[in-house]
Amino acid sequence: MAEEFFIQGNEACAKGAIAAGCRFFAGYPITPSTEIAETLAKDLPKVGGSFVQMEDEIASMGAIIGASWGGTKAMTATSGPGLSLMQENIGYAFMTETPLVIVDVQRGSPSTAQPTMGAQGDMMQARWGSHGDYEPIALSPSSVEEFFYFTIKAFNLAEEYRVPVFLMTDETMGHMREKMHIDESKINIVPRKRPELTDDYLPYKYVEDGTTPMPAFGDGFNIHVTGLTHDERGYPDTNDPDAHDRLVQRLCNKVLNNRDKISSVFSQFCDDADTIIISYGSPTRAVIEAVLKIRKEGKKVGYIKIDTPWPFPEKQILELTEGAKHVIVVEMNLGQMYYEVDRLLKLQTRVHFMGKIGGLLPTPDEIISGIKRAEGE
Amino acid sequence: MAEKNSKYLSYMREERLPHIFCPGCSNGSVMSAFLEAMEKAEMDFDNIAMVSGIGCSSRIPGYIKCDSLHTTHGRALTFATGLKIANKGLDVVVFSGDGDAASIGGNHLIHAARRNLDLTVICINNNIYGMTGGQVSPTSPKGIVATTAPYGNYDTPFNLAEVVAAAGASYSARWTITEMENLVLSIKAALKTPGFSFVEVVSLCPTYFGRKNKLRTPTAMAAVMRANTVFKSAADRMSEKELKDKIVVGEFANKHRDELSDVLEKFSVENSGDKTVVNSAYETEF
Amino acid sequence: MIIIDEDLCKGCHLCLFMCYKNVYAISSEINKKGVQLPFVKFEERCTKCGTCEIACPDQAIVVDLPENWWMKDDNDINFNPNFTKGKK
Amino acid sequence: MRTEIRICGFGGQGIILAGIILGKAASLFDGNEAVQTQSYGPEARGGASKCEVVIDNKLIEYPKVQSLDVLVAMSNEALIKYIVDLKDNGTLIVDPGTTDVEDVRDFIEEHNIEVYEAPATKTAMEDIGLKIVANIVMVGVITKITKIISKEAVIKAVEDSVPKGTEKKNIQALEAGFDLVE
Repeated sequence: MAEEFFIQGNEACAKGAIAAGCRFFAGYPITPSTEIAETLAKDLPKVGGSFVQMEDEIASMGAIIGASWGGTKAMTATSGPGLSLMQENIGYAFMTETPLVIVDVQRGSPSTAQPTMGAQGDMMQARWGSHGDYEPIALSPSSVEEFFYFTIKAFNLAEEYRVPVFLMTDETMGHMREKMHIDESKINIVPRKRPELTDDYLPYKYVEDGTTPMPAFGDGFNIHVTGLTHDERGYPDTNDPDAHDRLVQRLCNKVLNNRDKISSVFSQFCDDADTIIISYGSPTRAVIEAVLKIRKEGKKVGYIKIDTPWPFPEKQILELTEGAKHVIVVEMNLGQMYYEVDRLLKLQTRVHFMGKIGGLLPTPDEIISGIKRAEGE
Repeated sequence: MAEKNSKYLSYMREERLPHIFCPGCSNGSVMSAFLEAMEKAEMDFDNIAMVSGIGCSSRIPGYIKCDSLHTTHGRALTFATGLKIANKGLDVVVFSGDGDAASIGGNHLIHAARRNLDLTVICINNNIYGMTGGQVSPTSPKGIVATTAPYGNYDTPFNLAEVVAAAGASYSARWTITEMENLVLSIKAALKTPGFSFVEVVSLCPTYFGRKNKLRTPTAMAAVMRANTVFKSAADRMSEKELKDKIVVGEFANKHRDELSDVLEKFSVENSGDKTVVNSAYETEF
Repeated sequence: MIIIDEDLCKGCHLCLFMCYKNVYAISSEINKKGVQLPFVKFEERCTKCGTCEIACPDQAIVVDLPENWWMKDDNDINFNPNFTKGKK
Repeated sequence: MRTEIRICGFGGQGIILAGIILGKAASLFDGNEAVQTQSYGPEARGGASKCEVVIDNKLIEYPKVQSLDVLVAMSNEALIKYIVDLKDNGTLIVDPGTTDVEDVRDFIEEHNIEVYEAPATKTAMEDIGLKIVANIVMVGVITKITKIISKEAVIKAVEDSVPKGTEKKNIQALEAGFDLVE
């Protein structure tokens, strides 16, 4: 069955969450993400789920971790300042391998800055925001329809790898309304794997690909979940250097070893392109318009849209940019993913940066002049 | 003929004993009192889930053989909120310390009490930060010496049980560990209360509180505590001057109020019928 | 019958303090852990109230068969102010 | 053909809903593509607020306005603030009851703007008896003048977007809008 809607990105996200099986949402109002909470407050009870407005973002994050261990898929939505508050508990979720989804509808930053304007200033906060070593997964949609499908994908990845997954979007995408076409046959839901209770059951068993099935509280596993360095039984083991090394390496490797499977990009016209533009999220819309326009002038320009900023799609970008002379990174900040691209490509290609802050999308004309400037240098 | 081992050990992860608590630390006593109260309240032990934050007292769930969530500092109540709402059938018990519940988690404490979700919170108030080595806590009495109050504590302490009662909890009580019988009965009452129930246990930290404050042994500390304990009914007739340095014990709230998970369930039933979401993460069809 | 588990006892002597009937005494010897263990000196005085069993922070004490009123199944909660005075 | 429309006015006039109706009509009921964006925050209430709709018969990449084809102004402050983006030979629709075109006469002449005056607020108050449906009257006016969405589509979109039980009054307002201009 297929359905069409004319809705906001934030509403699409809420619909995606429900389609993915999210049955618990805890949040705190913050512009520009609030519509997600509002929609879910209305829709979750209709599917038997629960919505709670918590006292702050710290509490929201705690509540969804608790709900996830309670056996439901859980989500929260926030913006930059709220994400900063959540960071301690996000680290806890990585350490305890708790699947959940965090939606960050980015706004002008730092601090309170521009609540009603778009930006992409939290990309590194999603990557490194909590303390210590961990490997996050982040998705970045660039249309309302993609926002819906990426929300489902975020839940699926969270369950598959037992990690928190970020949905990094921004005000432009969150508040924009456009046509969304939903084809139910395209929706694929990954359920949580149920562990088997055996005599030698180990909740944090060391396995090669890193993910062990997750039990729910109340199912008789008597599991101890702790943010301390823990052994395979889940008991704290804080003084053994090897135990810590083994644990944290496994937590990172379960994402890194599957990096090529998790990460994805969308690209066009890259085969013959002299110049390739790399972007993610809403600026991609301007990039595509600019590329289509400039190609009519006969210039060989292609683009890569990063769907998963984290883990960074190194292999795909290396392959696609092989023949390009210039790579331009377009984003709505003063350089975040640019450094990641530059690190990857600096030995083979000239990497240029085109950032725009202030809250407005870069325009296709600005990007075209950026391309000309880069090629002229 | 008695069993050689304490009956409490059968509820505990024996392979982890002896626990890390210092000699004379009341955490172990409160753990036993909880288990005793749980037996008395005829709770289903398999159905109990424990949540704790950070601190000495928050290590307790790690020693009890049930599902336990050892979370971040001060946030135990937020995790417990999510857990209880996600699976209403669980009996969620939160162990917390005074720094955890009153300082970093103070906001969560009053809001959890306001929401009146069916949680049982046992707050072990030793008036000091034990795990970090003896700093003042928001419940440290005025004048005591701590590593961060070398000239004596100049702050006025929180009256936790009263704060929680005022915030709207269904049940709130305070006892000291010298009131073992009353403590057990009170925890039992808390477990049976539908709604947010809070039991503050004023307890001993001989290592960091006692040694700094010229109470060198656990028994000396306990003796001072017992001498300073005043029943609430008696305290109500005493002047503020007489109550100086006294520990008022008793029940501060015991009332019936709407409970949050019931309300949420009502919404859900009204809007969706009998759809259950317990363990829904394992389903593929909704 | 009172049993003290010597492996679990850390020697805080709260059992001496909590016992209403002064059943316990402290041993003069120090064990391998460096703990002066308590021992049951006047078992005949014991009323089997079980307070020491609960109060022991290290779950090291076992008292058989609880007999005191408050240990019995009694759903009426009636806090007893007399406990605060200490029955010595 | 890409058409960019901006509706602006005073907070509370229902500017955003008007934009949503246009977008819905074009995308869901006419089978075209549409993207609607809006100004958020303090200015959405009490200040000059705006709502933009881009309509095209093919996929819309850039979602924001680049060169405005149609500006609909329902308050004078908004008219002065937002007219600057209107392209040469563009269309301006104003509510004469709430705006004064003389204030932007220079711009209109310089850029050869086609001006339509549609007293939406007056019509809403006098014909329908409800001031709040002025936005729907304006939707009717926009439909009639610009012809980028079909009448059938806009009627369906209004029925789909307004609160339950108010459909009849709103359709009346829409019809009044159709009749307001030639």
